[in-house]
Amino acid sequence: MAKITIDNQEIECRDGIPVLQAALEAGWDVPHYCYHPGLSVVASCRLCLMEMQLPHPKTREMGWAPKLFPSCQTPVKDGMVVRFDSGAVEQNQKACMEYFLLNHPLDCPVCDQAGECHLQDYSYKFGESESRMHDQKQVNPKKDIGPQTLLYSDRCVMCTRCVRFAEEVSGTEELCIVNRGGRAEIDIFPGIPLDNPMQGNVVDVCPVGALLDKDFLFKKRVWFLESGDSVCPGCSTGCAIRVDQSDNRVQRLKPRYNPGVNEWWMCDEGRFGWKYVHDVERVTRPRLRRGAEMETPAWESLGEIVRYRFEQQVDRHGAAKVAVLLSPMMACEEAWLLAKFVRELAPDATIATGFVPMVGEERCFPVGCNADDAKFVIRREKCPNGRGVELVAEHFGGSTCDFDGFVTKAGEGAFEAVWVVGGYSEEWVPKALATSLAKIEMLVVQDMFESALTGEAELVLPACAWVERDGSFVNHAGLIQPFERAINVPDGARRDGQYLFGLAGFEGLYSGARVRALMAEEMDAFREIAEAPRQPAHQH
Amino acid sequence: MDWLIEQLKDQLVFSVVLSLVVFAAIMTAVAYCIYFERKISAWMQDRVGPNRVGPLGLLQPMADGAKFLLKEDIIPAFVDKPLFVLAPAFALIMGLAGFAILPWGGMVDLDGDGVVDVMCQVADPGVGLLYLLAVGGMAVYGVVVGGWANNNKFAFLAAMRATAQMLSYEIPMALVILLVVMTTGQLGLDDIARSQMGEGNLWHVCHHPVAFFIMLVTLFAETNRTPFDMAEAEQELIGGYHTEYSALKFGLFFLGEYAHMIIGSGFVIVLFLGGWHLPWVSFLQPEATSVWAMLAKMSVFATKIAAFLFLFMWVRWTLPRFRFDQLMRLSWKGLLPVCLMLFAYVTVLLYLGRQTDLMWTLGGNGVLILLVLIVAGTMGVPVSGRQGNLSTLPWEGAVRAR
Amino acid sequence: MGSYEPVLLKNRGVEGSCTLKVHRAGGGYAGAEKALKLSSDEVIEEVKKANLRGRGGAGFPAGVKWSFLPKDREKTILCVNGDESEPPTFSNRVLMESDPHMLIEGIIIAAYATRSQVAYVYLRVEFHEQFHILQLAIDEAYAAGLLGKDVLGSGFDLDVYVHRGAGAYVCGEETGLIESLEGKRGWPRIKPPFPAVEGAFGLPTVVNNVETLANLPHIMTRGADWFQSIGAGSSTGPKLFCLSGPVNRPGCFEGAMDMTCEELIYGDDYGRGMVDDVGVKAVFPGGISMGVLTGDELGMKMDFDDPRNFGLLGLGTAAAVVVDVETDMRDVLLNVSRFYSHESCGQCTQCREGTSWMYRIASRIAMGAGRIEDLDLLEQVSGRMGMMPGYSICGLPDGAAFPIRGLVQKFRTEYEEHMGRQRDGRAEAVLRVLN
Amino acid sequence: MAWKTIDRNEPVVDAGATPVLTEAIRGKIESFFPRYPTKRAVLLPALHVIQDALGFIGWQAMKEVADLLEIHPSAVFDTISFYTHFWTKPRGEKVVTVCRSISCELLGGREVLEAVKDHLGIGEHETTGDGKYSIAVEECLAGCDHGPCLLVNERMHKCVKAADVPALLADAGNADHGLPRSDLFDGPVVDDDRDDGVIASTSDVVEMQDSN
Amino acid sequence: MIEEKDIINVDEPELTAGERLYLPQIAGGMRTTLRHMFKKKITVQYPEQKRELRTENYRGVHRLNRDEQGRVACVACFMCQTACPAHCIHIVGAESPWEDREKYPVQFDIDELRCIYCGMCEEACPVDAIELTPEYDLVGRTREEMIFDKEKLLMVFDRTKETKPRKNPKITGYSGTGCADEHTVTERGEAH
Repeated sequence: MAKITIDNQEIECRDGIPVLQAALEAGWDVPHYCYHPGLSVVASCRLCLMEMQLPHPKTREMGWAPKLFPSCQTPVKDGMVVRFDSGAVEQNQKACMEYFLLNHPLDCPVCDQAGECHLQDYSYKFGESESRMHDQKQVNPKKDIGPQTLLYSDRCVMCTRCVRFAEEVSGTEELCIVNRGGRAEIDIFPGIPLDNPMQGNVVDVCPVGALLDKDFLFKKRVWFLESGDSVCPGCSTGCAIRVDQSDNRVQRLKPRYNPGVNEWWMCDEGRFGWKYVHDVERVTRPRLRRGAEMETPAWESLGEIVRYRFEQQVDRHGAAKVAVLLSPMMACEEAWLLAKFVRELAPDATIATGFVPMVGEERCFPVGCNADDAKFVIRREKCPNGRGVELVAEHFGGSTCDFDGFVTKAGEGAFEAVWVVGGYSEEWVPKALATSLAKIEMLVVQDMFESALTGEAELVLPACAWVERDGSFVNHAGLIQPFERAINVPDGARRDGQYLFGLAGFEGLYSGARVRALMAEEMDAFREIAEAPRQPAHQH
Repeated sequence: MDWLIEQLKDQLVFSVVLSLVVFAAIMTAVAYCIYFERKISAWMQDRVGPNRVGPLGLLQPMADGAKFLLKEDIIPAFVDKPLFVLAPAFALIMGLAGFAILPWGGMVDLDGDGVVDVMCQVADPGVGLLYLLAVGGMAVYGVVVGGWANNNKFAFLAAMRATAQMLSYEIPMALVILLVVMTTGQLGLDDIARSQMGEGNLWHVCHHPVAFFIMLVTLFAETNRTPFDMAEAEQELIGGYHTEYSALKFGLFFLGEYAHMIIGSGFVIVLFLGGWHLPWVSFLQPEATSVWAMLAKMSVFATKIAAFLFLFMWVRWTLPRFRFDQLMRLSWKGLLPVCLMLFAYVTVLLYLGRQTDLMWTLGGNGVLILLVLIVAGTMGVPVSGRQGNLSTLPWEGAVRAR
Repeated sequence: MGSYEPVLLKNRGVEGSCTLKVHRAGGGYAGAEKALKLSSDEVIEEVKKANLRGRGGAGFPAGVKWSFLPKDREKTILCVNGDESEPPTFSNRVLMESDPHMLIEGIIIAAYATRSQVAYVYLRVEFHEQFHILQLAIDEAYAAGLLGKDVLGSGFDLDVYVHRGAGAYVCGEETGLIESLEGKRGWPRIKPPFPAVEGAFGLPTVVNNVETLANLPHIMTRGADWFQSIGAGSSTGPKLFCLSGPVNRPGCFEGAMDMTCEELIYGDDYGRGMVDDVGVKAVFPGGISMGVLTGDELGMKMDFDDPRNFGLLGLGTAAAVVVDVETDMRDVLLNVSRFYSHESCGQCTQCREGTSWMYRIASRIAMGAGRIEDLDLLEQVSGRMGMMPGYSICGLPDGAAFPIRGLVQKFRTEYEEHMGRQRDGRAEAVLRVLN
Repeated sequence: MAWKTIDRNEPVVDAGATPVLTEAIRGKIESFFPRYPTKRAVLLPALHVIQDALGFIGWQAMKEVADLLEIHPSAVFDTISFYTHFWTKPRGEKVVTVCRSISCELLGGREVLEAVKDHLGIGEHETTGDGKYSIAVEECLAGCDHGPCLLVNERMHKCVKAADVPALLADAGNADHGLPRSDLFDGPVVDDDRDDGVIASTSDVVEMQDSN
Repeated sequence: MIEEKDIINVDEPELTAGERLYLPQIAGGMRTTLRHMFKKKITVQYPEQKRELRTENYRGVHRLNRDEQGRVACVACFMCQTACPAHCIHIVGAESPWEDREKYPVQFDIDELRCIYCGMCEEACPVDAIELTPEYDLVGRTREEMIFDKEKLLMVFDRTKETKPRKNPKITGYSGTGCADEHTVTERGEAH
């Protein structure tokens, strides 16, 4: 830990980080564009300049150096004294903001970045209200640079974060700078569009509205968005994300800083992979078979019905004929509640872990690097909580099996009462499972979409999308990460956690934290995470 | 025609016909009272008032009536249904009952034969005054029952207010009426009216101006008119006793109020302003008994009532409402002592037989007014208005001293 | 100083001066041979002793620069900065045209001193003829065993490659040059790390100007004391001065750094006065980047220190351009500002936006649509750029700021006069048309 | 999108087109590899070689040189656009580069440029219809002592007067500087059949440069 | 925070004996009302007679302005919706079908019943697309009728084209949509 003095205040900071980073972490609002903690330092925007004390060349006395230093480029050194509150620094900030806005079109009203734009914020905080340039602005062209991205060169401040991202993080290098001086622009080589699997991040790193996401283009002004801190369910990496919603509809996902997991990034697969949440085909109501008729039971009566029917089966066939299939799309809490419920009814019940979709190979970034040096990995395991449900199954012990084992056993007719949990965005049921489960007496299917199994089920329960639930996922490395609910469940549905909470014999409202506290009493793994602090909000 | 006159010579027939005519007239008058109420309020506020329905808005009452009839009549679920229905009817009936004894035109000689055939009065019980007091006292039940039946705390408060108010003002009123009765020795209304006519007789207002004024005040209170309309204070009671009423029932309350005003005016006119009499006009003397004289007398009486109604409206659109404590204070601390003093004085006059001696009566009134002014001026106790000498609060002195 | 005997340009005008034969005849490669017999540290010491200050503009002592190299380095790269883009400088051109082998000899000495096995001569693309001359000389040197394996039998290997630029002023900045050498856009790098530690291809790198290197053979042969004897103070050694503009004898002259600007223009050995004897209105005495002198300030000494007393950035390349009294200073302002806005690399905000803004203002002033507040604006904008106050990565914006600020400050009355003669509202009208 | 955007997704290089970099050019470029520690560093020399051979560097040439140097085509685009020397559209046989440095301008450089423009009837960075001449401007040609000066291809013409321009341009040998060239650096044989239409789609670059 | 020194005690005025009786005051009041009965009436017979607006900046029904080419001038920036304290504006933005513009409103609804006519929307509008006209006779038979959609708002503009609503004229140099049509703003800037 180094001790440095900023504006007469002594702070402690990690060794080796730039002064800018130290100041930002200590709560200073230092304007900056080109600096991004996840990218190399170029010190070209010259907005974060500071004053620094240096020894006088002759007398060796410490004194304020006559020039300014870029704080992003200057590493902290123990005993360093710097300041951001001096007139020279503020004047530079003012001048810089004027320069940035010289050719900026001021089309904030139609710019999607407005509201989360650093040009706006800094201009407001550090700039002047009027530009002294009376000559015509230079208007750079707008470019369509990829299937997901638009580049508004006229709004660009040439921080080159996007170029550096493409070089250093995704390693795909599609972006480049063309021309020089005041005519410099960001561009791509025509015909080689920006379409790498991580390209969405360039929109995030862009501090202004130059790079925009076509998926979110004109969808919503950002100040109407409300956010929930969540975890991406796309793969087992478990990227920390922010779900931005408005009017109860997901509008976009953004990565959250998560050191050691996804850092500042997320992949496009996860970023745009939420569309199924608003699919009209979703199962939104419980459905109960009563004789030949299907009916929609009231949520209040559900517990009684389920309990009664399961008990019936236990009486008839014995507890060993009961099984539950825990999906890796479930949160740990939900899996725990369900397993608890089933084991209470039938102590010999089998707890199986669900289908884990595997697609392709692990993809490491920057492209071409190996897994150890990777700055970001898209995992082949396309579910968020495979490890989590395994943990739960291990905890309950007894008769457990994996998905393949479950399919085999089901084929052998080992079960008569089964609770199957799906929750996948795509079709997942193997034919063999569908045929073998069609024969059994009691089948409860908790899934998001209709499948071969829901047709056979005695009771179909809606599984909610992860943005509608809260709980925690355990990623590939065993890191337990809680996620918040961002939107409400569809009309008619109820949160999985809520009805499982009731079934497991608890009263009141389900909340992930509450169940985690209960789990922590039994499971060591959850003891630490139970009171997990929120990730500190990090600057872009 | 003759046949008709023959029939009318029977007092009963005449009374029936008269009551029908009066009823019709009163109902129309009541409707137009509302019209004029709105007109006058408009004029006083530099507006023109209703002018859309018919020429000068003259058909407005019809429109209002139609509206009252056609609007949805809601009986809220929580009300006391029988009473709820009964209350407006009660209010109107009690309002109208008083008309039975108003002397409209004195004796009438229908066929011009010099023999008086009938009295132009529906009924003339010897104790007319008592009847009137009784009916007037009943009128408050419309309000009280309505407020109660509403089953609504604001309406109930209104009813309570009305009760207390009625109670407080009946006493001064009764005392004032007693003055007149003592002066004339009569209880029949026609008799009282006639006692103010003829040689040497003056209108009672000349003898008892203070009593007349008190009568006016109590009349306002009895009819629930501003500044005594505590029972229907919109600001405090969201309407008052008729909060839950709508359509025709609400209309009946309206009618009742105006009927009450008319009868009250007639009452005061009979008691103090000589009824249908005007001095120095020959055919408005009791001796003139022709049909034409009757009609003239009726017109004069109606005109006097109209003037009173105007007074009602004029006051309403001029004065603000009393606070309830002020209202009580006025009655109990102001009117009642004055009335009692008057009563005592008139008793003395009666003993001396000088009850119609202008000098004595007016002199007494003058002394009384002087007394009141002295009391009000020196003791600092207002009979109405603000409570002056509230005891100072402990901290108040400290603040003022600073 | 008529007695000055040229050293660097001694072969100028000599028939076949570009050939090895002529160079050898004048005592060529003796310096290299002498140096190769010493240890590299001894060479550095000698150069330090001579106090050879960089001729590229900044005047940083070459020996000191070499001693910054890490001691435990394995490979070093020597870059020869022949990207002479500063208008109106052409001394390197003259040097290479007249005696390319002197440069090669200097390269050998410098490479030996810095233990570089490879030297890249970064040559600006506009030097077409000079490129061929130099390349032929290098071929000749290779053939003569002066380059390549085992230079002059000393066991020291050296490859010299010419790397041609492609038309970018900023590549004359040492880190910009390195970037350009690596095949990238010539964006100057942030320092630290300094090139001496981590330069081209991640290796310790030394960048020296052509003229600096051309001095090395003479320091080696004649010694540091001889070098110190020319000129005075800290400005010693032979120096090439360029003179251009409407003077009677424009050209490149060699001399000591003890003359005044006036001498350069009017001296018989130098400029020999103005064409038609018109007056001097202004002089950019050290290349346009260093700033401007008025006609009254010609007493400035052409050495490393005196220019600062006249509000100049430094001696620069000692290339003077004379502006005569008949010239409209608005055109000068336009030309200067256009140069910098065209050549700004676009990395740092203040320079990228500031230079183009100044150009826009200057063009408007040149169109006769200036406003008084534009002058203040120019001063402010030029005051908000440059490496010295810390606003930029490289020194280019300093070079943009000094001449423009100098022009506005020193010739303000002239600009104001022009603006005073403008029709009222012309500035606004022009702006309206432009916008 | 109805509003004006430049569609950068459209390929400008036909995947199946015959390579514009001939074996000779490639060989020449590859001969530079030993000179530098990285292949990317060969980019500038390679571009010089290509421009010498082809006259300009089109999209296809950029892509091919990127493949040759194992870098992303965008890096080539980036570098080319930074330097003013490279032409990304066909240029004339002779490129007249006029100096506009302050020295030349003080001595009448602007008039010379105007004269060249008038005489050829084209503007800066344009090519005459017959493909004979192109005009370029440079900030400084380092011929300040002989200003105004201009280059015709590699030959420097000094002390040019506006009146001399027609005669100068009419002179067939105006591009010949008569210097021998080094074998080490000499460009490969110039492909005379330059207009084979392989690199025609450079309109984008034209547009881009115009907009600047 | 109210300080002790800020408190002023107001004593009740002393009443005279006559005032305590209230009668003179009542008489005075009666006189006043009576006098007014015969005064000239100030009523305006509204639908038949219309009074001149006494203020220039009366804020009535909204309108959506058209540009020179007759297209809706709004750029769907949602500033009005954001500024609206009554939440009565509802916009759906989309990519515009025109070249010089990126965004336009496919739907633009104002609930005139919910609106409080504060004029914040026109203050917020960067392109002067939404304005409050001086039209005040705004009636409708249904609530739906009073939710003005884009067409209706444009119709209001067509009807009131000639009148220029007066409002706070300070517009800083916003260049329209960031596209070519800047002169419109200049003109407007000068018009005020």
